Amino acid sequence: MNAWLYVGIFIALSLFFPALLAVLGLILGPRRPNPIKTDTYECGLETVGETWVQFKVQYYLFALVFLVFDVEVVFLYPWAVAYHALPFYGVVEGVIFVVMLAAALVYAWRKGALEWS
Amino acid sequence: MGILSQPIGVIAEWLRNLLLGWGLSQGLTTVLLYLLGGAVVAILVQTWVIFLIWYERKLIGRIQDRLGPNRVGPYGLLQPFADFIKIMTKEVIVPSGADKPLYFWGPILMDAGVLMLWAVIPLMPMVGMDLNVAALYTIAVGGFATLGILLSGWSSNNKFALVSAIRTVAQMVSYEVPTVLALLIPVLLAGTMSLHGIVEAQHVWYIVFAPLAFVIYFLASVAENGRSPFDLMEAESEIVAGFHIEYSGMVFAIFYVADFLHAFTIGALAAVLFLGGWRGPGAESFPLLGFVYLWIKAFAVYFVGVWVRGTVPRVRVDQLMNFSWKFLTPVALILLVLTAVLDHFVFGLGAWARALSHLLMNVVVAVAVLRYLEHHEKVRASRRQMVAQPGQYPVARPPRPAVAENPTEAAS
Amino acid sequence: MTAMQIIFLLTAVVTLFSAFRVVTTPNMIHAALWLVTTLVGVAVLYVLLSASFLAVAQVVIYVGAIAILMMFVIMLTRREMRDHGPQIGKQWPWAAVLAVLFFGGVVWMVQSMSLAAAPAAEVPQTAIADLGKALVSPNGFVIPFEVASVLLLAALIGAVYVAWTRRHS
Amino acid sequence: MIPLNWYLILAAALFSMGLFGVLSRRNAVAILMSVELMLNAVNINLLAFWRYRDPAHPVGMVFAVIVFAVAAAEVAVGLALFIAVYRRFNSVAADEINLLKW
Repeated sequence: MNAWLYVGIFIALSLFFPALLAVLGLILGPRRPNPIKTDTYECGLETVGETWVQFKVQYYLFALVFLVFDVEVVFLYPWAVAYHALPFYGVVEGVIFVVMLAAALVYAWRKGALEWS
Repeated sequence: MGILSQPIGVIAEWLRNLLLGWGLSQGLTTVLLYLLGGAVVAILVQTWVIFLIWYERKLIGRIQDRLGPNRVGPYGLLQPFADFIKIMTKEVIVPSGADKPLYFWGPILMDAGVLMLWAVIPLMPMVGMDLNVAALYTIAVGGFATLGILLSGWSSNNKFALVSAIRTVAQMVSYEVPTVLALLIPVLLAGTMSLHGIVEAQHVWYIVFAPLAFVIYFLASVAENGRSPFDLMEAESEIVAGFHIEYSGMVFAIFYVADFLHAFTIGALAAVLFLGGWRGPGAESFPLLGFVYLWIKAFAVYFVGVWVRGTVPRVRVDQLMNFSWKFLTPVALILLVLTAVLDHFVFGLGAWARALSHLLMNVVVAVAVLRYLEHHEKVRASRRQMVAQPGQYPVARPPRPAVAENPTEAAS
Repeated sequence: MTAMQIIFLLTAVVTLFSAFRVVTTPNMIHAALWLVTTLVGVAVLYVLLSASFLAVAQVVIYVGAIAILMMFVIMLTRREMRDHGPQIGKQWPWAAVLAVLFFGGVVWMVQSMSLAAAPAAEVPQTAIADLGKALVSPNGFVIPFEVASVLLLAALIGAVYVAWTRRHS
Repeated sequence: MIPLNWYLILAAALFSMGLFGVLSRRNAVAILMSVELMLNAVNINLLAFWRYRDPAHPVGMVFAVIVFAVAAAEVAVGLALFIAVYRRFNSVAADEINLLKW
């Protein structure tokens, strides 16, 4: 619990320091906005169209494969911690789990979801 | 307890007694001490960035046959201070149409996501908090940095920033997978997620046990940081300057600080996980020596990172993704399975016998992977030859028309 | 009122306020960010419950992966779904009544039960290793463990199949 | 110490908000977010009972971890469906996707 108290305090501090820098920048710097200056940068041209452009499905697929991997790997961490106390079939079960993970990778690979077209 | 063997412990004890003497309660004293300790660590690493900026500019300069900063102060040492003062007096231009609170949350989250890692890095023996899930914590706070990038790209109200942010996030999540898998190997070998525990378990450094895991961890972390050769997010010719294009002044400097700090933090984490952390001759009796060892090891890894940055040209975006998904991740998976099976049988042996058997396994895997890549390259070369001679059987498919790489294309 | 209770109440306020914003804010990206705040608040609750591993896993899975995925999809499906225009359906009063009724019912039920005021025992130091052992022990949860991996594999296959279309065919 | 019913009431409040969101939101992604709120409320309950009743055995933690997996699978498939639906209907508003409605 004490460890978490320290981590909590540290998290608050690590949010505080960059925020302090930003506030300092806002205070010490000049502040003279005008419409041309605050205009969106687009290589010197006027902005055309909506800013919130749409994206390829490709990005979603990468994030999706990542999500599945992330969740499965989180399952593996307690297994790794208990690893030395496990009998051999416990190890084998972990390996089966990893093989499932590999199967997911192979499927995404064969399907072409990992191609950047 | 002498001041030399327990410097931090002695100071903390003295401060605790002082505060208790003032009539503060036990709980409040603990909170104040933690606050003080945390502030010391945070300020130390943030200040260290000033040196890193000078060092990296100098080193990159020398790699590129330039002098690097050399005007302000001896060897240009005061250059970062001059830059800092200059950037302090610059205007923070918030673009029109920006989502203001999120615009500031972006850089703050990004810097905080790196700084938070220092809460669990064991700086020296018996100092620092022993969080029992520290290894996974290092992955968790990385999520905040990712979120910060997405926020700053989205809130800037700029197409290029948004395209770059999405790209960067896709890159970061892709490289998080091999990072997580490689991190699993030290956890498995040590049987604990506590970083203190991992350091203490390294009677033999884990780089001897698992050099491949170290390489995977290092490469994936560098790529996650988005440094050259993986700096697609800053590809000047495609997306002008990346997700932080609309940032200026001090707020931009926060991104800069976060980048350098991240590079060094990768070094520190790699040192803790694979290079024995504070371990070294005499570290147990003189904890401050352990701190020096850790710093030297972290700096060595950081040096290699800068070296790579100054030497290797930028990769293409499809190569970038393939490198993570089709090379690092499968190798990490194979390595994980083999490590798990092997360690079950050699755990009972002595530390060195265990380490050597793991090393042998790693070497075999590395040779096999290199052999496979060679073979793969040969097959591809022969395929290319077929394309070069049309009319012959079998006719390979014609080369694809080149797709122009520009943001509107990527965005469609 | 102990320090723990104060921390709990602060966390509860933050969590519930952000949950409220998740279901009411018209801007979808803001909703996703409020969701992140809620989930971090829940992670703090897990810490208070001494479930360190679950707290960290919560942040890794939800903040690091699920929230990012959601924001990607919000940006992907954006052309029609502007943030102006109603984001709450006309049926919202009924939904509110139902939610309040449900909450009242649960509170009434919880208050009528006699519940422990303090935990029965401390969490053992080896909780994470115990969890790991339970996940692969035949007397424990090996079937759910392996089924979870199959479920995730199936989810991946399904999701890739549904979302993926070949560009030029 | 914090009494158990504080956790239960907090979880109930979170669940009710999720319920409200599921029933009233128009955007399908927002509905999915509300479902996440409900799942988290369930997880709080599971862990609270684990902590107060039987912390020596990891049963409650196992349940919570399985809920994580289910939540991730649900998000993955749900969002993929929304992308497919969006491609077809150019909208992710739940009340406009009524082809199967009688």
